[in-house]
Amino acid sequence: MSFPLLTILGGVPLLGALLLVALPRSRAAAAPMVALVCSLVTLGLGVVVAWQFDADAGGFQLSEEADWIPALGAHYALGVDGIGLTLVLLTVVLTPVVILASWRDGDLGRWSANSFFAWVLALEGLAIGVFAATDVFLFYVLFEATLIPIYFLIGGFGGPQRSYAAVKFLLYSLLGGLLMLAAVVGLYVVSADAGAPSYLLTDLMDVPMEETTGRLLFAGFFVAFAIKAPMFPVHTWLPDAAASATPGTSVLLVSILDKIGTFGMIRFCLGLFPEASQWASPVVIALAVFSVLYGALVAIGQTDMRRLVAYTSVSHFGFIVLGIFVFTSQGGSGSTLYMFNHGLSTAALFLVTGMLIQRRGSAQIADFGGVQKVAPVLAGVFLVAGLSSLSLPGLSPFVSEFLVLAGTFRTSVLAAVVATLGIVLAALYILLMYQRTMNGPLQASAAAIPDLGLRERLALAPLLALILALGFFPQPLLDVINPAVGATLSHVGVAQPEPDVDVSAPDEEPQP
Amino acid sequence: MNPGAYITLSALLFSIGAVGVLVRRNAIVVFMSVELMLNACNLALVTFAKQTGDLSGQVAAFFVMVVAAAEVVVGLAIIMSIFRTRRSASVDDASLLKY
Amino acid sequence: MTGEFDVPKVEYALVLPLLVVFGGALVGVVIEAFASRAWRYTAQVGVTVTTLVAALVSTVLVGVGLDSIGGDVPARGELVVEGAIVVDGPSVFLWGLLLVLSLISALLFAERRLEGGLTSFAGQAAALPGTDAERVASTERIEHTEVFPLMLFAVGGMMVFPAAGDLLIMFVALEVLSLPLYLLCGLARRRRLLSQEAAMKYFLLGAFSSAFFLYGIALVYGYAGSFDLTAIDQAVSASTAGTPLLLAGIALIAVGLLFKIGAAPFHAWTPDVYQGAPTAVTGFMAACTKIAAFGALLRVFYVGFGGASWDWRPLIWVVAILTMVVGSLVAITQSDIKRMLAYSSIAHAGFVLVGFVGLYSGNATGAGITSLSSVLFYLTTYGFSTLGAFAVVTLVRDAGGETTHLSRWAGLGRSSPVLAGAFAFFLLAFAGIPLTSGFMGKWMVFAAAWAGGAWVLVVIAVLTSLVAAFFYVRVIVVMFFSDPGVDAPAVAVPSALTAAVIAVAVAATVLLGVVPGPVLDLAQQAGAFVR
Amino acid sequence: MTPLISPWLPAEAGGGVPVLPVEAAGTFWWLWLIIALPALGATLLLLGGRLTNPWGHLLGTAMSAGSFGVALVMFVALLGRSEEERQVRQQLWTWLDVGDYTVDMSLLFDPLSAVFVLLITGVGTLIHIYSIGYMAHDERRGRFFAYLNLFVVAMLVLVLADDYLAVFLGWEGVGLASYLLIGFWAHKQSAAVAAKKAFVVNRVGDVGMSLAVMTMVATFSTSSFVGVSAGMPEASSGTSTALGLLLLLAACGKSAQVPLQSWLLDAMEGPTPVSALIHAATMVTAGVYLIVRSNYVYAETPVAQVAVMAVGLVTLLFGAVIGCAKDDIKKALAGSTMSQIGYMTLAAGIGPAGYAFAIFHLLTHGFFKANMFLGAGSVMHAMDDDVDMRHYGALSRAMPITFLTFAAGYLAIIGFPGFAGFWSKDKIIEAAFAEGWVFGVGALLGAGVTAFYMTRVMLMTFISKKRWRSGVHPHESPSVMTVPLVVLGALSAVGGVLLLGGWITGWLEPVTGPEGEHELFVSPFILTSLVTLVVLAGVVVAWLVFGRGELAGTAPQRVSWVTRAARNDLYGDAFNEAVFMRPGQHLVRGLVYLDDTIIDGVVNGVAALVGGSSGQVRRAQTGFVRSYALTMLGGALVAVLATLAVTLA
Repeated sequence: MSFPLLTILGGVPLLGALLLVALPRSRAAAAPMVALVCSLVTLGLGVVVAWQFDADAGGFQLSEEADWIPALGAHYALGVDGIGLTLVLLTVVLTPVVILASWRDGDLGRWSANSFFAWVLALEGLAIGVFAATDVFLFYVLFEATLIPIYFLIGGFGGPQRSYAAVKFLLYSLLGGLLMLAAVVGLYVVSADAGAPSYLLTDLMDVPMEETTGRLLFAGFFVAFAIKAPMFPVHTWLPDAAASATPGTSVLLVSILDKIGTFGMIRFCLGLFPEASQWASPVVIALAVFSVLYGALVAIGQTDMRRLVAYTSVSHFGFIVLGIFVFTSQGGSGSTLYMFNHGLSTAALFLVTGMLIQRRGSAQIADFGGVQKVAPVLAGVFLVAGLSSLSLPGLSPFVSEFLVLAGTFRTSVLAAVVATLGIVLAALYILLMYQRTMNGPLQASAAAIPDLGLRERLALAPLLALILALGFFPQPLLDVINPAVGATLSHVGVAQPEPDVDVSAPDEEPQP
Repeated sequence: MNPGAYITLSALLFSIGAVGVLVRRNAIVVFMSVELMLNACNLALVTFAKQTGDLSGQVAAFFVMVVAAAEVVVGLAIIMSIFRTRRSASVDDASLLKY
Repeated sequence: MTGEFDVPKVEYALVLPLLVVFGGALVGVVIEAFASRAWRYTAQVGVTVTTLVAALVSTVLVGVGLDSIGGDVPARGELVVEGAIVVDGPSVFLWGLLLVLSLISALLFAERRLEGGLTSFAGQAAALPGTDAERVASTERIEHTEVFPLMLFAVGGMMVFPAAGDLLIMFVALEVLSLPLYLLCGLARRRRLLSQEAAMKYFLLGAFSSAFFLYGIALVYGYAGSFDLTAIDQAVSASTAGTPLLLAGIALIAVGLLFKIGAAPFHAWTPDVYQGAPTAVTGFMAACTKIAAFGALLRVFYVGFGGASWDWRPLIWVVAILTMVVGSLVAITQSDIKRMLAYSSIAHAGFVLVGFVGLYSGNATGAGITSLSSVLFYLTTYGFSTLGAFAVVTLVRDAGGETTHLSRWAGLGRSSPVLAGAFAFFLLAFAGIPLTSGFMGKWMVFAAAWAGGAWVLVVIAVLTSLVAAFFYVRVIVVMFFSDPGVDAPAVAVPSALTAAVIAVAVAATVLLGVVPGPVLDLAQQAGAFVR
Repeated sequence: MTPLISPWLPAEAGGGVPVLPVEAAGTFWWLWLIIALPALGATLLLLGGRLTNPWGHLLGTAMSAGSFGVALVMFVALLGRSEEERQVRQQLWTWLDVGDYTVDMSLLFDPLSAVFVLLITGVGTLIHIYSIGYMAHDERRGRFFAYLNLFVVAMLVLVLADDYLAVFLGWEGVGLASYLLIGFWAHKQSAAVAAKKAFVVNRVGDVGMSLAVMTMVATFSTSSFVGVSAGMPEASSGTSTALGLLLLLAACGKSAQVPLQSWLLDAMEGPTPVSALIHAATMVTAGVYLIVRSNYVYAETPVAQVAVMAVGLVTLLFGAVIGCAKDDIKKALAGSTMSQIGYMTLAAGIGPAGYAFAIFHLLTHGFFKANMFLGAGSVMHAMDDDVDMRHYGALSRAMPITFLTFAAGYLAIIGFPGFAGFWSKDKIIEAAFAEGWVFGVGALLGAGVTAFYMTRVMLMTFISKKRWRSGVHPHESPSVMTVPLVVLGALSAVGGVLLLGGWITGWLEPVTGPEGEHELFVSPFILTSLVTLVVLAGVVVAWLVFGRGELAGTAPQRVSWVTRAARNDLYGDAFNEAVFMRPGQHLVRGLVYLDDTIIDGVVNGVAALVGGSSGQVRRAQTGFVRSYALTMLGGALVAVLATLAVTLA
């Protein structure tokens, strides 16, 4: 086995979490710094991983594999393809940002700051593991294990409704998780019937499966991922969670953890059940399109900023799921890129609204007004974050959203047309919120709001820089994503639709 | 001969015992009903042993008797202690633990 | 009759663990009779621990020396004592498990620090609550050290129960394990009334169920003409259709066994008894009785009635569903921790039944799990977590002893994070969250059930796990997310005994959750039952 | 005889001009600099924040002027090339490459984009200069110039991109800049609302643009001008028509054409230089650019062409009517803008015969309308930011330069012979008549109405008796503001030279194809005379109504329904509100209710149900041992009977 880079990548934050637990409470003031350093080291390792990754080679790279529970066919197997790498990078980029932005959030909770940051780091480590797991059993274990940190982060450090929100989140996730457990168990049976049981993705992809069995198992996986993502109609945990959690927690939840849902759809639903995925795609596409419009419309009607942002995510996840299930290279790559971009833009939006809310002590949109006059930088960041959420060209989400829509258009014109209406609604929900909070006459209650401090600017700057940079130069990431998506699609076995008119650009000679 | 009658009797005794457990309030009587059920079993065992000519059924009856005796010891001890505390042998009085 | 006398063949080496345990129990009785009061506690604890350790060692030796006899699923072991006892892989595994858990329970029994230097058992069970006699017993520091030999007898019964090769021995073992437990239930130092009530309920219902069990035995005997499981198996397999005699017998035997494992609708005693009994005893019962009863259930139904599985599977299906649903559902609204754990144990019984009913004997290559190994593994995980959870319950106390009302546990996560963390961890294990043993256990039984064709049952089990998760989570919320009340209970500092119990339980829960391989291998190697 | 509306002529389909660029080299290597300079300005100014206030305006102006300089050099270089080599493409980097779809970030400098670049940077620079004076007292002047530069960048991307997706980047970029600038004084609620409205309505148009690009991707696997223009002839007629209509929808949003016109009037909340640059001269003409650029699409779809013409015709009348009733000088001009762009759209819809004139009118309109907006700004500056023309009057004396330059613009827009607008509008009307009676008469009528309302503005502002509010002391603006006015006034007067020798049509031929012949029922001279007569009539009527006698200081309330409708923007907002907003709000409210009560309610309901049944089931645990025994006995009985029944049945 080669150097276990991925294990170390996931292990560093977990060790950091242990370190923080061991840190005496009297030294709690040092906790954020310890956490930040740890997450930055992880970021550095993440860069090394990206650097080691060969975009042209395709397949799983940096693989590690060891038997874990032979009787179950479970392995400790890690490896990243382009899709996994993208999400690993998202995780390692966002965690330092969250730590920096949540510098004092740990003090507000029920427990010491140590535990807040320990949970954050634990979550990072587990999330990396989830995205790098190439064994279904390992994936499932880590998938479920991520619930615990986030549960305590919501329940321990959130707003007044936190207990309710935490329990709702957990039970909702467990519902999905347990259904998936049933499907994972079923996979074992399928695999054991075919010979020696194995949970390795590569082994499972080749296991023959009856049609009905495949569809049943697909349903188990899909429901879990749909809840995680979240899609209509199993989304209602998200607004409650987002409204009760601290901004940093919301970022971890929506930007990273929820991606497991859509990541899982590509990796497992498409990867393990190609036939069932095709079979289910009309329904899934319909649901996804409905999610897009529904999330956006309900977002427009929200009065609480955090709930609003949560509903926008429902809409965005609709796009992501849509792109996955149209089985075109544009759709698939667009969705994967969308996961990354949505992570950035929603993170920025959650953090900046969080900073705003913390300054005023209220999340109600009506309690603000004219803030841009007293806090122009905050307003500017808010605007950019918002614009990225409404997929303004030039900001990173646009590229992915367009690719998803273009990919959809090739297989389902109707779905694409309806989903495209979402961009008008996106403009409405973002700009209405911006107008009511930032513009208009300055409200007396908002007059004392200070502008962003240095730490907050430092936390947000990398996000905005990435959003802007990837808006114009998404290709490096796409180069990583394309081969993995291509491999997945060819596994599903759907041919890319040919263009009606073949236009070979005169300067492009066909490759011999 | 037809063992049916014995088996029927045994079933009848068993049922009487079971009903006794349900309808009687006094713990001692309830316990006696249980003993009646055990004896019904004994009757069945012996009958079957006789029918198949296998001795082990009859041996089993002795085992059951011994076990029943042991049960009596333990049972009476428990019932006695609860009777002393509550001044009542009614099983319905001991109903603090519920729901 | 030639008058020749066949000396029954007794393989002493193979039944050594049983002999050690019963011998130890007898020694305990002798000590109780002759040793002075000052030394009794020390002597009893010493004898008990020594006995259990010795039995464990001999079990290991027996296990290592088992001969393989082959078969579809390789089985190891043999029938001993003229077929009365079966020393095979599953038996030895269960013995080992029972002995380890009993050893841990013994430590809980021996805990004296929490009650100011006395055990948590009544000083004088015969003394009336609230009378002078009780006060005298208390001031004179009188203890019922009989609990130790009682416990050893119960352990002995539990060991024989799943290893019995014949129904009569099984019945005797059932009584040997039950009678001491009836007594132990009534011996609580605090809340005597509840304790006595628990003992009485347990006793009456236990005797009642024994009667069913026995009548079932009688009917099966009538059908097969033998108590011997092997003979019964032959009789059952030989006939093409079940007869009323056999079917009624099977049903009644099932009732008796399902009563012991606390399956609905024969579970009614469980919450009351678990709540009223001394917590150490509750832990012991919850862990060990259930294991022994499941062992017996497996043996009777797999070995004896395996040929009639199509007749009894529907029954077990329904019972499994009912058990999971009732256990999970009713636990939601419980406000007493012990009672809640009792209902949780009912739900767990249901999950084990799911694995049991799969009747899966492995795939063609023999590489995967079987129903038997999955149930054995589940029982292992469940035993440790349960003991650990009850051990934690003994530590949360106020002036009146243990405070088991849920509302009093509010804010425990802040005042004693380690203890609350451990408890939360056990709860997560019960809920089946990955990286805990509970998850692995659930996975195994579900896999066995699905492989056996019972995927519908798996889906139902999964949904009831969600309901079950709700009340575990609720306790975590109370402990961690609520503010402590004004009269928050103190968490007593335990002696090394209870601390060790909790530590071992946590360690087992982690290890079985992360690296279940070794234990799973043991369960796998147990192979099939020897017929 | 020309038909009422020319029939859709499939036979005429085809004839689109493929885009065949050559690689940029030599001078053209510096093409990127045109965009880079203002981009640098915008970046520095945005990042610098308040630090840039002392010198921000200078930097911004310099960057814009530098860009104009580079553009001029490029233009000259392009002039020096042969017609076949006048399409120059500079590849910058690959934006995205997924599967069979690749989008390059590259620039296409051809005759069409060249004139646009000159217009944008040229007029843009003038307006930058003007703004130095206009915004002198604003504490956020640095920010204003940042936004202006940002706008210039986006607009340049829009016209220089060689791929529809990249056009879309500029397309939404100008939308953003427009949003920021309309809402520049966001502390005013009306400005904030207007900005949002502009963006959202534009987004509706953007849906069309998005779908158009998707259609291209699906049809051609590319969205570059080169690829699409090459593939169009082979595309099915359905695809062509869909593309044409979708692009038209996009154009309607950006160019404030009916039915997406409602935002433009509100957009006048922005500072006046913004109105001049964005909402008169450049951004709002992007729709016309898009249609002309996509000539190869419309060449395949007569249906869409007719739709374009219809939109143009309706809008030109719509805007003109609105312009007649507005007392707010900027809104009157905005209505006029709408109307003039209607002319351009009409011309663009005509096809090769009209493209060049659409662009020609676009350019002259850029001059004279920017001129008039800036003039209006100058007036407002003098009148303490009062925009109500009923408070003006007799300003010609007080502000002679403003008056004279404004007058040049006025003469140009009404089509006074010799002035820029005369040439361009006349050509459009001519082409419209060739296309069909309805279009010709409509365009002619529009010219008359234009003359009416512009004369009205002229009279109310500069000529009639003064109706100033107390404390207002009008004065001429500083030279930093008047110099741009003079330049633009001059261009308004002489802009027509572009037509000299048919230069503009020849120049655009590589893009739009040859002008093509059209038949007229009368000689062009007679038609021109007719137009002039109609214009004269408009002027006279206006004079009769507003030139004599007193004007009320406030708008009279007892007016005809026509006037009332025009004052209410012909009920465009009311329509939107009734058809989209209200139902939309109800829908949103309904969905929120649904989400809270039903969707989430089901979840909570299930939880409550489970909890409730738990409470019920636990009642079975009565605490009485005999009831437990009963349960057991019952269970045992059922077990026995069921086993027997199942097996023996």
